[in-house]
Amino acid sequence: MKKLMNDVDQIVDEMLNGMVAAHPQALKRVDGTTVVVRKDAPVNGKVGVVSGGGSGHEPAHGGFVGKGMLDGAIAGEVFTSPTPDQVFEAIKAVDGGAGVLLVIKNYTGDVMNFEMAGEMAEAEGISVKQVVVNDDVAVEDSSFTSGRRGIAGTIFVHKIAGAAAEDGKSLDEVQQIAEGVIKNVKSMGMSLHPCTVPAAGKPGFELDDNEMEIGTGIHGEPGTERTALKPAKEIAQILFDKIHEDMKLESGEEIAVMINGLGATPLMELYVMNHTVADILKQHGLHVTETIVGEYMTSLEMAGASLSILRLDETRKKYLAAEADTTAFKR
Amino acid sequence: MKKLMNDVDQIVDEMLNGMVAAHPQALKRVDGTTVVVRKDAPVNGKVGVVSGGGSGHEPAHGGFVGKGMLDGAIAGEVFTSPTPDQVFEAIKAVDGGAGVLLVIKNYTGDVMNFEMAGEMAEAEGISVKQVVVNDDVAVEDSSFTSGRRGIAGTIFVHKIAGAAAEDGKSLDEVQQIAEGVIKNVKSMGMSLHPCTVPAAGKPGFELDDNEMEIGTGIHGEPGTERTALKPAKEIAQILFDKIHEDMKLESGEEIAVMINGLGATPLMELYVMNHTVADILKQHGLHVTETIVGEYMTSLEMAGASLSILRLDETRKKYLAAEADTTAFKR
Amino acid sequence: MTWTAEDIQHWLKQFADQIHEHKDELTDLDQKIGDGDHGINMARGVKEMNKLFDEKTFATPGELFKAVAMVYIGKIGGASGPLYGSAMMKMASSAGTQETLSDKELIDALKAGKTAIEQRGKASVGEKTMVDVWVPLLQKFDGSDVDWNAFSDEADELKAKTKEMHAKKGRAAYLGARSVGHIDPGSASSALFFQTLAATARERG
Amino acid sequence: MTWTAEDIQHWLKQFADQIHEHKDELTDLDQKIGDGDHGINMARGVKEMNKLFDEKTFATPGELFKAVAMVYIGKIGGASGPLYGSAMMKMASSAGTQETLSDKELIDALKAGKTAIEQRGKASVGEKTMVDVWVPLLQKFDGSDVDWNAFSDEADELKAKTKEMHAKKGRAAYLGARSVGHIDPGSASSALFFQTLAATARERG
Ligand SMILES: Nc1ncnc2c1ncn2[C@@H]1O[C@H](COP(=O)(O)OP(=O)(O)O)[C@@H](O)[C@H]1O
Ligand SMILES: Nc1ncnc2c1ncn2[C@@H]1O[C@H](COP(=O)(O)OP(=O)(O)O)[C@@H](O)[C@H]1O
Ligand SMILES: [Mg+2]
Ligand SMILES: [Mg+2]
Ligand SMILES: [Mg+2]
Ligand SMILES: [Mg+2]
Repeated sequence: MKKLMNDVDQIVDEMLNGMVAAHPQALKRVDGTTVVVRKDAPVNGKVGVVSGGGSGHEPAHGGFVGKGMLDGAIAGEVFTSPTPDQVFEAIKAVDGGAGVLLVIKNYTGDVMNFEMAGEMAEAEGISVKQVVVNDDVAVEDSSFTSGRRGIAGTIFVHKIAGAAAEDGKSLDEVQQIAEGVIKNVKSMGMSLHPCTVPAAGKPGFELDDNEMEIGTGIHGEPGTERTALKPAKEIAQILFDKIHEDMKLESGEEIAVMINGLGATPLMELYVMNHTVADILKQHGLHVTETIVGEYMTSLEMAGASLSILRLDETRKKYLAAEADTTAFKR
Repeated sequence: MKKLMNDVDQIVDEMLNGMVAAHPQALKRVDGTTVVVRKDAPVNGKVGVVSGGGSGHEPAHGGFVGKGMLDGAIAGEVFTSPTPDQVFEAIKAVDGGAGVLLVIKNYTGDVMNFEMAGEMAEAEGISVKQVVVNDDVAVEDSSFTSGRRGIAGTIFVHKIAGAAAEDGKSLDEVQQIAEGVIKNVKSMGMSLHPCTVPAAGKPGFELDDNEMEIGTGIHGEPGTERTALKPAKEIAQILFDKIHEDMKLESGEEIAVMINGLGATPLMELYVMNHTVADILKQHGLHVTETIVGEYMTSLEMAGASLSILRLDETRKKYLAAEADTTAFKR
Repeated sequence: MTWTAEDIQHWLKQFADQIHEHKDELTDLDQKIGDGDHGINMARGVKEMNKLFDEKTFATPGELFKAVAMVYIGKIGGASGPLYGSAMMKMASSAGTQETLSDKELIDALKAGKTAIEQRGKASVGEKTMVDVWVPLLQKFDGSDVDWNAFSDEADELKAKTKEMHAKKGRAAYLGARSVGHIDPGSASSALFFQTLAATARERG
Repeated sequence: MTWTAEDIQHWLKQFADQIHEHKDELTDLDQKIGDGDHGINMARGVKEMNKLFDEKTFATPGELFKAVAMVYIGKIGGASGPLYGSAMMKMASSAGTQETLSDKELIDALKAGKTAIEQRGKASVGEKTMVDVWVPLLQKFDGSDVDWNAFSDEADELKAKTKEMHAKKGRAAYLGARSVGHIDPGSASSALFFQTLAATARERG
């Protein structure tokens, strides 16, 4: 395992220190926690928007803390949901009296831990609502399972819910807008190289030089299928087809697109992917209002990418374009 | 070789298409070239700032094209300086009548090709000045050699020269300010994993699991020294010491810092590095006015990082903080 | 036997030892069908529990369970933290303020814990989660006259049975059919939980 | 011999063949002490040159050199593009409008090219660049009664000599002492340039 790190056990703490040291005007840590909040938190009278999850997804989630996006982010151990007490600390730190929305990615651990935190906060008289993001179409959507994972599409939820909160919407309204994003965003990922959880010390799986995984999540896990390495065109088509099958996009619709790198993918490759994706979208007569290309929801040093498509309406379009001033996402 | 790509020979062209497709409001390609310019180029009466080099350094250089930074960027083949005709096209496309500054990284190829382009432009009556960035202290500074390489410190030149040009400074003034940055910025890099030039198909060198390269450039080349893998603290100290030896930083000085990832380094690790670097800088009594952490000047999918330190004065401080609206760098 | 807080502490210390011993194995299992952190998570939790035991002594099993619950909830994280934590919390309620527990009362507490896991995790038997150890095991042994050897063997068998299951809950569910052929990591740690309990009973009973 | 534009084209086509044949080898050399693109760069340039030859015929060597210079400058990129390109450009000036060149006149043109390389690259002999082939080779052979076998052997030896040099110019200089022990890639392509020239002379002379 080759990483720029010191002590495995301190990696999350040192990362958070390094983040706050780099952006002292924008961010602060809540003492004794793994919570990062806006420097001006809590913002009086504004709905607080909080997200988080295991570490290893940087810039998610601390990178999206700032005006117009998240008020606070909780970092768990690498790929491990943060505990309820930490989430509770974040809720308390950002509550400006208008309640707090929790944006949870749909993993059993995250859902349970955030829910328990919400219960703690409600017990102290803070209004808390939650939304659970489940954009990953690689996973079967079934009422018999815990359902689909939350992956890169979550960034759209942060952006749009955050802008709605900044715009003075009420907790119920922000929740409803966030739900609207969740219903209309789908993603799918693939990987070329696995990653190594620092404390585990070895990669989560092995791939041959001519293999790739399709339907990969963001926790270094294998995908839903292993196939031969294919050109970007074919990969983009596989990802798009699966998303399209679910969303049934229609010619003339307005969408936003994200090509997200998983942590070790050069921007050159992400732009090549976008070139290919843009072609496919054009063929389908889709109007792309906004394209986001970069590493936003990563999986340590995994190589690969995900495609996310968000169907727009006036509200989502407006809040997606609204100002955001965070360290990893600026509009 | 595992990359998200289609045809090796088309990789630069497809990347540029994907970049412009993602940011149609901000960027445009000059037809039939590998040049990307601001959508509103040429800006009348403003000094044009142009940079570029081989591809594979993304977001450099196209990602820094926009208000307050570069007016145009030329992309060569991967790790290969662009040819004079391409540079000339960029100069013509951004010249708004006030002349054009070329920001060249100090590589024999880049210097020769940009110089030839400058000669072509002067022959057509366009005033062209150039600056050559040579911030890499890993390489000996000697009048008997072609001198030091230009690496991540170049971003500071783009930012500050771009802001000065936006502020209405003359070509001579912008050049002088850029020279001031160059004299006061030093960098040093290291790598954990090599990278593969697409057309070459195999990595530039091999490293064992317990080895790293110190003094690596940004072209996938080996560093100046191979050592055993060390903790982030020791790596940061090595990089800092070498820079300090050259710059002779004094307690109380104001500096800006960049922790730059080489392409496949997770942001988590860059923040851990920054945590460690911030400690060292504090010990030396240095005032860090601005810290930039992320992947700005990369080397395909190389893993590793570089540290850059810029000594500030009032001019540099002002222009570093000034507005910039590019796809990869916003202020 | 009659379980004092000290007996229970002895059991949970053995559980901690076993977690540490099998840490890599649990993580390996989780790398196969999850995200490769289960051994790491559990080890973090029991390490913190051991610290607690070094600092504090407990008058009743209930008090002990509650303190351990807080440590598990606050330190393990992931899915297993809230599950083991909620189980311990409900075990504390079930144990109440009694100074000792009979085998039957301890098994009743574990049954309350089992219900907590089912409620938190919303998983049923056959979905390849720790529920596949907890539920059938505590169905089979109702606490009157427990054969601890059989108890221990059953826990082991139930764990082994998860290997052929197709996961429907937890991260392994994302793998679909590819989850078949690997033991569920949470079931493996749960087997250690029950086996160290049985060992303590045999040793001290 | 007397060199027509067609003879020169024949030479440069052979050069192109050799570049293609040694493409990976040149790139490997550049991976060792540079950035691993020299074979790729040269191959791109000579491929474009061959296209030019397919489309156009040239009346004079000077006209041909000039067209090739433009292709090299516009297609090779990196350090080698401007160097080979500038050399060809100066060879064109030296050849002027003459319909044919004697051996002496061709060697004079190459000397002009050599000077262009020295001026553009600002490198001297011993700094581990293509200058280490061009300069001593064209010093030794002044064009009167050239022994083309010796010419070819000398180019090869000069290339080989760069192996032990400590680079002072070009990318290899960044490696310092680590550059010793590897042949300079630009010297290797230059050796092919001169060896195909010699081969053409032997074949047609
Ligand atoms: N819904 C659920 N109900 C019961 N147990 C579950 C559920 N989801 C996961 N588990 C258990 O948790 C274990 C994984 O724990 P761990 O790896 O620590 O957390 P995470 O899955 O969040 O990484 C699984 O092996 C499984 O036994
Ligand atoms: N200053 C120089 N003068 C002469 N030749 C040089 C100089 N710098 C580099 N070269 C030659 O160019 C070769 C490298 O060419 P190439 O790999 O195509 O370009 P780059 O170094 O830009 O990647 C070197 O092997 C060397 O022979
Ligand atoms: Mg986990
Ligand atoms: Mg090159
Ligand atoms: Mg796990
Ligand atoms: Mg080269």
